[in-house]
Amino acid sequence: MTKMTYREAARSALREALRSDPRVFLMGEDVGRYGGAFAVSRGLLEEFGPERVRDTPLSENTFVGAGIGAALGGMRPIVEVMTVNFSLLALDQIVNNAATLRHMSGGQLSVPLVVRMATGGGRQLAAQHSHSLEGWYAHVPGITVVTPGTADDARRLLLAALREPDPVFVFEHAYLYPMEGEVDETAGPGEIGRAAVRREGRDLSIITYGGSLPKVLQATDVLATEGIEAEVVDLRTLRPLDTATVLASVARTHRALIVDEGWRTCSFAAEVSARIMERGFYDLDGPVQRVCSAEVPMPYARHMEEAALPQAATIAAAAREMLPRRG
Amino acid sequence: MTKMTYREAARSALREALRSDPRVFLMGEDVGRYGGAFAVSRGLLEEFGPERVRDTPLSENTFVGAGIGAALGGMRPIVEVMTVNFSLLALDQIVNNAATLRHMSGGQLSVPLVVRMATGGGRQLAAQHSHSLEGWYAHVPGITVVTPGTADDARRLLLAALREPDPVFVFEHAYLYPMEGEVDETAGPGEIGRAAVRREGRDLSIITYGGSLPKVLQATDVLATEGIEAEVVDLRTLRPLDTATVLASVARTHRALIVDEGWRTCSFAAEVSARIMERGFYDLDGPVQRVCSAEVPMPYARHMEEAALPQAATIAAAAREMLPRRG
Amino acid sequence: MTDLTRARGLALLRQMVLIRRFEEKAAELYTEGKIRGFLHLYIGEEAVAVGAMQALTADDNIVATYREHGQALVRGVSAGAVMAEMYGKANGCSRGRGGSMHLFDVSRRFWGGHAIVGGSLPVAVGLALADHMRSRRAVTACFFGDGAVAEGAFHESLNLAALWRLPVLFVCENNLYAMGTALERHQARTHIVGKAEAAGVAGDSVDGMDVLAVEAATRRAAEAVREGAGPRLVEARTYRFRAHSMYDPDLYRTKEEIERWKARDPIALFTAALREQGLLTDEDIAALEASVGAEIAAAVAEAEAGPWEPVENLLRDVHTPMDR
Amino acid sequence: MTDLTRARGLALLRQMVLIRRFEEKAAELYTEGKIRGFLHLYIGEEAVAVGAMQALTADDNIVATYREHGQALVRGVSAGAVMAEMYGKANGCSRGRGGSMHLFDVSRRFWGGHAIVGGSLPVAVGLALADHMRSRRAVTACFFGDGAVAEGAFHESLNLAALWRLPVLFVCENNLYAMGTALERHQARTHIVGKAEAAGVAGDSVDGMDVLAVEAATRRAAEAVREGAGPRLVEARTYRFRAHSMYDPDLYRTKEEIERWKARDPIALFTAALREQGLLTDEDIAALEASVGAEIAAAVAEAEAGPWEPVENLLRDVHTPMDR
Ligand SMILES: Cc1ncc(C[n+]2csc(CCOP(=O)(O)OP(=O)(O)O)c2C)c(N)n1
Ligand SMILES: Cc1ncc(C[n+]2csc(CCOP(=O)(O)OP(=O)(O)O)c2C)c(N)n1
Ligand SMILES: [Mg+2]
Ligand SMILES: [Mg+2]
Repeated sequence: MTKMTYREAARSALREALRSDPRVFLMGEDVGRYGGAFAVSRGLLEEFGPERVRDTPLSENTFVGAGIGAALGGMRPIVEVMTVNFSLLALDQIVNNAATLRHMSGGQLSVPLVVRMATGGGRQLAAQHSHSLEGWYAHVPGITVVTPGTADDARRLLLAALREPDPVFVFEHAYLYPMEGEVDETAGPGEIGRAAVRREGRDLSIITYGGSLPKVLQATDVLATEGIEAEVVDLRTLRPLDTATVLASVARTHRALIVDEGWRTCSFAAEVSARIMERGFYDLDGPVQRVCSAEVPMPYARHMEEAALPQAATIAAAAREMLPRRG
Repeated sequence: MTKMTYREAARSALREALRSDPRVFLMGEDVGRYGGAFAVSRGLLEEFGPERVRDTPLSENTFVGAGIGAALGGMRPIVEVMTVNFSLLALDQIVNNAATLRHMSGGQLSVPLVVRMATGGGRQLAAQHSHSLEGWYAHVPGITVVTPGTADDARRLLLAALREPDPVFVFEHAYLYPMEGEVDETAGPGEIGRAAVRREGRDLSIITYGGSLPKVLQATDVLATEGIEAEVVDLRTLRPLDTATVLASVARTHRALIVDEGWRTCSFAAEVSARIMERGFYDLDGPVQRVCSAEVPMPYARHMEEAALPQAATIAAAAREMLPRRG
Repeated sequence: MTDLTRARGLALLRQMVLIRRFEEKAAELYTEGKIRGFLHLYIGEEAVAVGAMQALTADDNIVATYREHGQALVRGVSAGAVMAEMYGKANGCSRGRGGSMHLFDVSRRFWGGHAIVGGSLPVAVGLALADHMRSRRAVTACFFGDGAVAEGAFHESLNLAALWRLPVLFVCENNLYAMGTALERHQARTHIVGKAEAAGVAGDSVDGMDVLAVEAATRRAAEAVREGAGPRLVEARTYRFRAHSMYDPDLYRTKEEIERWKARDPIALFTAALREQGLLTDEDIAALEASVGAEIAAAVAEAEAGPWEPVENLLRDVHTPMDR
Repeated sequence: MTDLTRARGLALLRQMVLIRRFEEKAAELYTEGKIRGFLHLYIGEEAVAVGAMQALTADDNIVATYREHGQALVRGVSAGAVMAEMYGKANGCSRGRGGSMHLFDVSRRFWGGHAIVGGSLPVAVGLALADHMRSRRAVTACFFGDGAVAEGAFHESLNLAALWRLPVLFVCENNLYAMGTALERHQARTHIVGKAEAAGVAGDSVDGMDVLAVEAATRRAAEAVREGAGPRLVEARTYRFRAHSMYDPDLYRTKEEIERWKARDPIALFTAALREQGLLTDEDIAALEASVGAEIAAAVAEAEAGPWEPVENLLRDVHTPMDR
């Protein structure tokens, strides 16, 4: 086990993939000379050269599409879309090509493409640079969506993504990059489609993923001092969703709170709530609740942005609210 | 009251808007000379001329963005994006500009833009031409999403959209265009944000919108012959959602089934279910259920497409399943 | 037209006639409801697919649009597999999942039928990138219409291909209309080759009604691409004789314009040229039509006899099966 | 440089110096944590905004990028309002909602600060369309970087503007880099004017370090646009002296290259020219710096003193209030 940042862990996976598979290459805006907008790929150009670490022009739709084509052609492209905000320009390629080509062709081909992107708010980047659109991606059949919330997952889920025969979208929350965690660099790929219980607890289940995980764990630490034991389920993969782990936790705790940085309406959290409704209804002691982002384009000012995003304090407050009054 | 098709009703609203407000104009691919891919705008070029009925090049991102700019500049553009499938190319303009400009500018401006698009499957157009992405749009703060399900609504909600100071997205299900309904051409704009109870019933609430409405009504006719009285709530506006009407219906029937042509995971139906969970939980006699599209890129073959989409029979079956066994 | 042997002449003619008759039959079957969804006919444009495909080898990649029956047939996808696909049968070349707009045959490196205008260009660039990185000496030929030139993807793709000197052959089928919008009403400057050149892609423009001219231009371009000169563009000026799709009332063109172009029917032109050179007799034509007719009849029979995919397989081919 | 009066020379110089000092202060405040998020400095490129803006009137529309402090200040948005915006204060020009990347002042037809590269071009086309349809005789000036030229939106926007002959003035601030990617590593053909011409937009290229040259070129182009000649493009070749943003370690350029460009500092060049013509004295400079310094000090004070928007107003300005 080594202590390293989420950023370094992601880089470690990239390096390992580039070293071990000649079909793997990385492309995206400024992944090479600049070293990556978030410095994830720093040093990789020097190690692997410009054929395998490719700076692209500002052409999101086209370089994502080129990743699809290169995957068809026998390569294992890793495309970095600098942030999810810019992926809006590439959604045609993603939804109409990456997700559909296999099916449309009657199963003749596969698109083993990995697309990585930074996601989320919290850095005062305002309304065009703070989206959390993981829930949108999770709507699309034919693709896989992973959302590592720890450094170890940043490495292992990326390695796992590269084993998949079909397109995988990896969402790296920008707020996690500098966070440190224990990483086992000898461990193999993680398991896609498997959630993790990050903390056990009997009083309620808090279900979350990605950049909200540390905030949830902060909240549960506070709740613990009040005698409230929350179980924390880290979804890790949004599509396919590990519904079984969610339902098992709810069956134990009988209450569920979902924390999701997406805007509330039509958030991924809504899907989790609907699944619990459909398959865990009779386990519930009260309604499932959500803590999501406020329904507002992200404001720049720090205090306003903080108010717009889920925070440890709002999460803890929502949890308390769900439990029967004590004493 | 006049009997007319949904297509004619939409055209009637366009004509009325073009006649009454010199700031209104229509632009999009083939809205002019061709008469509109779905013939909605047929005759308008002849009546209003090429300055006000503008054929655009195949440049979805740019002509939607130009609609935003024209709205800023004092016009009342109606942009037709031929189908929601192509709107994927314009999502940057929609999410990063149309939805955010007012907020980012601190409220200095408004974007009175109306974007119309055909949506949905059912015409054997396969995986790139059959999307139902209304749920995606409903996720985005700053915009309004309307989904007329009847000819009268096609007219009145479009007129209402043109009164809004902020961007409105109107989804016209392609399957509805030839359907006839009673339209009152003297009636004013409809009310955005107000659902309609299309059928009263005591046994369960079926909540739907857009192209699924006729299928639901077919299903409830069948159910009625079996003695099952379903209440049908037509949402009409997805954002802002008329939660009150939904909850009032559920409070009466104690059971809810949501029918939505979107893919099931992260469908708009999930949001409706989550809201009932949060605010109607104690009214429920059983879990809210969903009938959505199968999670597959739309197959071409007729029998496969039929199996992928919600149908009257599957809706009726889901409803029966939710009720206590009789007899 | 030197060097044209009788055998080659007959082969080219047969390919064009095959496309023509195949589509005439498809239009008929559409009216009967056997084929549904969108059906875009290539009639009038046959010389482009036939001419261009001569310059491509089995190692090359083909990427096409929704108007791709011609390319598929010339590439060797059997008429039966294409017809069955349009019927939505499980013996269709895309197992009935794709229909007319999404013909695929990966064994022939026929990477589809794409229905988002401009959306296939980036994919073609990627296929060429893979070849480049794998040192495969192959060309990726990407067909698209004049309408696609308006899409940002056109410019982005040409730039990326040129920047990385990728072996892409862009073939623009300029039939002067994007649905009902004439080229000069969707492009401020209609000079497509000039746009390619501004992006760093050398281009050439050719009479798309002349199958030999298309072949020659494509061959020159494909050879340059194959030699590592980077991408090339060929614009073939052509015309569709039928409406855009079966839904199109075709109100935006004059009868005279259509007739003017029909006078340059690529099949008629090539037939006349072959006759003039004494390479074609009436008997040849009769034999050719008979053989094409038989092939199409067999294709229809194959489609009719084909099985329906069981509905239980609805979720098949969304993901690739994998041992975990 | 004929016709340059002392007053005009001083005015231009002052605008450039104001931008420079304002941004130096902003960089300082960023290190102190007063300003946060992204901060993109224009230092080195001042002659472009200052030169171009001279050719525009109060009726014209301005659309800018995230590197827009210069345009905002020259357009007359007060330094205090811009500084307060970067502090996130409610007296900021966007009420603290936008920050450095989203400066707005609709009263001055300053339509923002846009942070999606290429995303503002379609909006500019639309503003011009509105003017065209309303018969307003105004120019919409749209500033964007060389990086935006790679985006499909660039080509789509130029085509649409040219096709409809809309009064758009495209101003490309070609500073040779898109973040860390040099122009020749993102464009196969680096001739930007050629791309504009291929789209039907006449273009001109100008030394972006020479404020008078920029002004002259922009004036020519803006007048043509105003006369109804359709859109024009001006490429100003310039260079940013600082890193792309405060996060950028600037590892992709050599010291020598940066120094070479710094030797062509637009402020130094213009100062020297004015001196040479006897239009500027040491005292002028001292006075100018003092006045600029005072303006910036006042701006900082205004920002410091400004109120925070109450958190209760979080959902304000998502929708326009309306009587229903
Ligand atoms: C992105 C996109 N926008 C709109 C459409 C609808 N559409 C289908 S074909 C077509 C015209 C395309 O014209 P062109 O590229 O010239 O090809 P042609 O049909 O003439 O062969 C349009 C607008 C589409 N399929 N994709
Ligand atoms: C669509 C999009 N992709 C990526 C980015 C991230 N990004 C911000 S600025 C920039 C470089 C832009 O370069 P250029 O247009 O030349 O402007 P400059 O910064 O040099 O003024 C990039 C890649 C973005 N903001 N938008
Ligand atoms: Mg065409
Ligand atoms: Mg630049």
